[in-house]
Amino acid sequence: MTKIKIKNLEFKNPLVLASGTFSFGDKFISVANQMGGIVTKGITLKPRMGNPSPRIYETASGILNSVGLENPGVDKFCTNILPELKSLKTNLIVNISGNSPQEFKALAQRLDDTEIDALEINISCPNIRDCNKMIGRDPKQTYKVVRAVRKQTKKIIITKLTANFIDPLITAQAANDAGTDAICLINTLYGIALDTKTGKPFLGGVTGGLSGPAIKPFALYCVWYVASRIKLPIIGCGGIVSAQDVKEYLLAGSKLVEIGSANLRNPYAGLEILKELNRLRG
Amino acid sequence: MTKIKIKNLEFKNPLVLASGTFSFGDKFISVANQMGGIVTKGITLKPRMGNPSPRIYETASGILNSVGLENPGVDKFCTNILPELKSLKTNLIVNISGNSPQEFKALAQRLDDTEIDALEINISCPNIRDCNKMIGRDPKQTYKVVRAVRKQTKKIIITKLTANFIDPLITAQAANDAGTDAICLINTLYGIALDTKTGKPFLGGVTGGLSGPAIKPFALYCVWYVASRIKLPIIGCGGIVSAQDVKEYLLAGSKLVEIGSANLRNPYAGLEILKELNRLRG
Amino acid sequence: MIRKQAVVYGKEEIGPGIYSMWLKCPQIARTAKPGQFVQIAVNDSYEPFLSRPLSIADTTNNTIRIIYRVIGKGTEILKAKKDGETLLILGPLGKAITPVKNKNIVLCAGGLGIAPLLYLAKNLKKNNNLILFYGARNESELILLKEFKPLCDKIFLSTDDGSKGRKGFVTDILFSAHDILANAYCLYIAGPSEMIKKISNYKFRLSHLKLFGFLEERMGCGCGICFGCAVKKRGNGYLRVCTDGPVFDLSKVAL
Amino acid sequence: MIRKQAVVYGKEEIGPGIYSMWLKCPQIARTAKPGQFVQIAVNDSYEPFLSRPLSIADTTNNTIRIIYRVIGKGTEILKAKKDGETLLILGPLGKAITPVKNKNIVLCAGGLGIAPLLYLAKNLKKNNNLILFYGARNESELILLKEFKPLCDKIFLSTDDGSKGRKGFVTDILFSAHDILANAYCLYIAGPSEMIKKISNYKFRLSHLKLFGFLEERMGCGCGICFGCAVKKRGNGYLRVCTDGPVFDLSKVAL
Ligand SMILES: Cc1cc2nc3c(=O)[nH]c(=O)nc-3n(C[C@H](O)[C@H](O)[C@H](O)COP(=O)(O)OP(=O)(O)OC[C@H]3O[C@@H](n4cnc5c(N)ncnc54)[C@H](O)[C@@H]3O)c2cc1C
Ligand SMILES: Cc1cc2nc3c(=O)[nH]c(=O)nc-3n(C[C@H](O)[C@H](O)[C@H](O)COP(=O)(O)OP(=O)(O)OC[C@H]3O[C@@H](n4cnc5c(N)ncnc54)[C@H](O)[C@@H]3O)c2cc1C
Ligand SMILES: Cc1cc2nc3c(=O)[nH]c(=O)nc-3n(C[C@H](O)[C@H](O)[C@H](O)COP(=O)(O)O)c2cc1C
Ligand SMILES: Cc1cc2nc3c(=O)[nH]c(=O)nc-3n(C[C@H](O)[C@H](O)[C@H](O)COP(=O)(O)O)c2cc1C
Ligand code: FES
Ligand code: FES
Repeated sequence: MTKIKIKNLEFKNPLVLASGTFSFGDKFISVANQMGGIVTKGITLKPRMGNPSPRIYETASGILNSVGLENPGVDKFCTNILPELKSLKTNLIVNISGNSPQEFKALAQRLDDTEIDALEINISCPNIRDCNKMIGRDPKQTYKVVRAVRKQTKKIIITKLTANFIDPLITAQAANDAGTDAICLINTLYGIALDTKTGKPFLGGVTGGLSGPAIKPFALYCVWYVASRIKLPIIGCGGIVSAQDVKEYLLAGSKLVEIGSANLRNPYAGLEILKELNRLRG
Repeated sequence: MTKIKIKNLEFKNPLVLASGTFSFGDKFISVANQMGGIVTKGITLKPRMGNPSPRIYETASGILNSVGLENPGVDKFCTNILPELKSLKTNLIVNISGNSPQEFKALAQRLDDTEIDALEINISCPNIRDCNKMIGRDPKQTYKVVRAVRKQTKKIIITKLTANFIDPLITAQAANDAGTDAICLINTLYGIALDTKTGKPFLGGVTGGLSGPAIKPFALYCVWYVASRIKLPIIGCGGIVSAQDVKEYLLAGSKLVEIGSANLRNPYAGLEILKELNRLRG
Repeated sequence: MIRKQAVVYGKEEIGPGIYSMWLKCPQIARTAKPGQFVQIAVNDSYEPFLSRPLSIADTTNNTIRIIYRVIGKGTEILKAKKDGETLLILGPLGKAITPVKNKNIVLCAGGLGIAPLLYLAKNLKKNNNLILFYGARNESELILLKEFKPLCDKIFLSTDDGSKGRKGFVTDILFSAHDILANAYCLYIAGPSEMIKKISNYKFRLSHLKLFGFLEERMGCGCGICFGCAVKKRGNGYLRVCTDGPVFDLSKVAL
Repeated sequence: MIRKQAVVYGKEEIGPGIYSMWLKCPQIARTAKPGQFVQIAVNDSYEPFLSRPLSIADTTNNTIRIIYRVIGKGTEILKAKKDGETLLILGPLGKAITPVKNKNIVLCAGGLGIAPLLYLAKNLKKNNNLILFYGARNESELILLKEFKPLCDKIFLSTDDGSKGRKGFVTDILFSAHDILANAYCLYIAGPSEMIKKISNYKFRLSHLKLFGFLEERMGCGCGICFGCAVKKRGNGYLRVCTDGPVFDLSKVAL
């Protein structure tokens, strides 16, 4: 295998475990250690309780989740969780979420002198109250957020984009202009499920994010479409469950891939996909 | 059942067969006759051959198609096909596709003195050469097209919107301002499949449109999101395969629904869903 | 915790639409404890996508037993499994119940809640006195009675239709058994969430009585990595059913 | 055309990973003609979503026979079907082959292409003379030979590995049989698209010889409503494999 790098950060293989689907990297460490990298659950400035139950709803070849960024906040993350992650033998990428450039700046600042390997700017979480306020749907806001983080840190920055109701090429360009080192495409799609018995939304968070094999053809399209139009390392994400899927994403132009929902079905999915990928490559 | 109407056009039930998935209404007539309506395959001003094979690729709980609007053109449609449809006992909705307001205007003109019941303006087909030229991704173009058709015809106008890379509420508003009588949400999502053996796109048309149960949670979200923000009859579409799905769409705020891919799996799907819907309603 | 291919055997229908089966999987069987569960990937395809959580209803040295009601896609597929076929299972999952000694312990089951209580009862039997309150829709759904007979000092039954035991809900017979509860050390409750909630919110006026509930919630991973299975803490925040539970001290959660 | 639940029976593995099964479905069996196919919904769930096209390889009064190679999700599920289980099938689909009389007819099969030719051969046998050219990967994949013996005047075989018949491709033995072709009225070709293409583009220098190919294409509906199964016309535009074919006069299509 040729070396995979984003700037000076090397990945031992193209597989990264996606945010929100592998805790903070503190569980199944033997799996995490063999991956190219692991992205933590989204961290916010203040602690967040997350949404009420139910948070998971199964759909055709996919899942809706409305976890809602449950996390202890950046301070507790740094003091309680990060020390546990010291022994991780893989790239540790911290996924950060906020409502404004200021919040993102503060998050980056707090994490700057920790030993993490990269930041993933999450401006694409669909589990926010007003879907129209998603930063990743606004190229100007996207620019501002990435710029604020870029000014604050020398760490690798990955900007995680949405393809909900916005052309991701436009926000990719904004993130590029603001100095991101890579982009991740895509976060979950908007989704909802209604309970036909009660007439009400099924999920505690009302709407949710759609992920899993169901979204793969669309997510792959986004990667293929953006990759052919912009020079920026892309981390493909969406519906990967097999080594074949990984190969498709690499063909589409992504440098790395993130594996999300597959971990929910099977926490060893990353390992199994890696083994199969190595086998296919002979 | 209470009467379902769009303006003065009555539908005997909320089920409509979606464009491109039931030929021109000339096949399985006994099925079509029991539906609330049937939408023809997309018609263009000039004949179109469509895309090379393969045109269909199966994905997880869904399909990608790159049929590419194969049709004989509006003239042949009017002279050769329409006469055959005279005896249809359901609402006949003609799906029209074009590249400019002028083309749509000409299509509407040509169809204006035929006995069809409604026009569905398709500005959302993903099978066009440059995905960024899709009219339905531009609210101004959307306005112009709908306006052009509105000026030309007194027939019911349904505008079929996309949720690819655009907030469909914005285009719904544009279509509303231009005088559409209803909107249909959603057309297929962008998608691609790559052949890992050859490294090339699998579909003859390179990219395709993603449909089927896989997209239902997203399509339902679009209906729910737009329905709560605009007063305009909505026809929900995307991944409907069961009466439960229909109920969810009606709960989300759609007045009618269109059944698409389900017809490919089973040309009697519309009938079976209708029976089940009647049973559930007791 | 481990993920292994397990071989199905001894599948039988033990009630209407209710199945029991054994899964041969020594590594999981040997470490399993009462209160724990497994996640079962019902098929190799990705539809349904998620694994299904099912309680460990019993174990032998090499095998675990599961008991399930067929309600949807996943359990339909399980029902179709034949002896000798395999299933991928992840487990044991969740916290083990801490064993106690020389106590009077009350078990209260509604419907399929009886399944996890079987394994618990077998475990507690040796060193404690057990009393079971058990309700189901009707007589045919009162499963596992023969197995509970030798384990319990007393068994009180109820059915919704009165076909066996007292007519009504199991909560009716439980709440009217004040003397038994007054002498009990704790109460293990498993069944529909409405039932657990009702008992949790009931004013027993017995401050010593500990209430433990087997909670169910829609799960993503079943193993603590997705934060999908939230149950509200008393006070603020959430606990995870899959790693903080599924058995909870009900004074700690807000149902 | 009709869509009905058909009962599976007589399933057997007739080659490595190649299965034959009968589907009891009188309405379809009675109207089926050579050249036609059925669409099979392999399961009730929606994954895989589409029905699978399979040729009608034979019929009796009440049943149709299908022969398939296990290659993916759909055929894996078919392989797991047991006698007595049911499948929803739509058919008969496609155009029937027009029967002829008193002709020398050559059949040319590659691999599983032999399946639809069986039904055709049985039909043409009475009134015509049949000669079969048949190639497969190796001897064990040369299926149905016993059934073809009584139907054909001559059978020429080839295998890729030479384990039976001539070593090489079936096109090699076909193209070297100029005398047979010179006396033949037409050639029916079924097999991999590359093979059909090769034969279609071959300069036979026999202007009288009609070539008919059994074409396969990815299908959506199988019944003419989705325009998914395009094959290029000679000249401009497309034909539909499912309603204009699947058997085409190869002078009409551009492969
Ligand atoms: C810790 C735990 C232990 C359980 N133990 C048992 C047991 O021993 N016996 C038994 O019969 N059932 C048990 N259940 C419930 C069991 O998980 C569901 O009945 C089963 O998943 C239904 O799957 P399905 O595909 O047939 O139903 P579907 O309705 O098709 O399932 C759709 C989705 O909802 C989930 N789901 C459905 N019902 C429940 C439920 N009650 N709780 C949580 N998720 C649900 C499924 O896992 C799946 O993700 C337990 C649940 C939990 C959380
Ligand atoms: C008119 C017609 C007649 C056929 N007759 C036979 C037959 O008698 N015996 C036989 O073994 N096969 C036959 N085939 C091919 C057969 O349809 C495929 O082998 C089968 O659909 C594979 O399904 P799968 O789910 O196992 O494979 P997968 O690869 O998982 O299928 C994925 C998708 O591709 C389609 N597909 C895969 N291979 C083909 C193919 N060669 N042609 C068209 N679509 C394909 C499937 O239908 C499905 O939609 C025929 C195809 C056509 C079009
Ligand atoms: C349960 C769950 C929680 C998630 N939480 C986050 C999160 O905190 N931050 C984030 O950027 N993405 C989050 N995601 C999105 C995933 O990282 C990933 O982008 C998405 O699920 C698509 O990939 P997949 O189809 O492989 O799951 C979450 C996804 C799931 C299923
Ligand atoms: C094979 C195929 C062809 C289609 N052709 C058209 C078309 O000509 N015009 C159009 O507006 N939509 C077309 N569509 C989109 C459908 O009408 C429908 O909007 C979409 O498939 C989503 O619904 P579904 O998930 O129920 O299929 C086509 C869809 C498919 C699968
Ligand atoms: S189900 Fe994933 S954390 Fe509990
Ligand atoms: S497969 Fe749908 S038209 Fe042929």
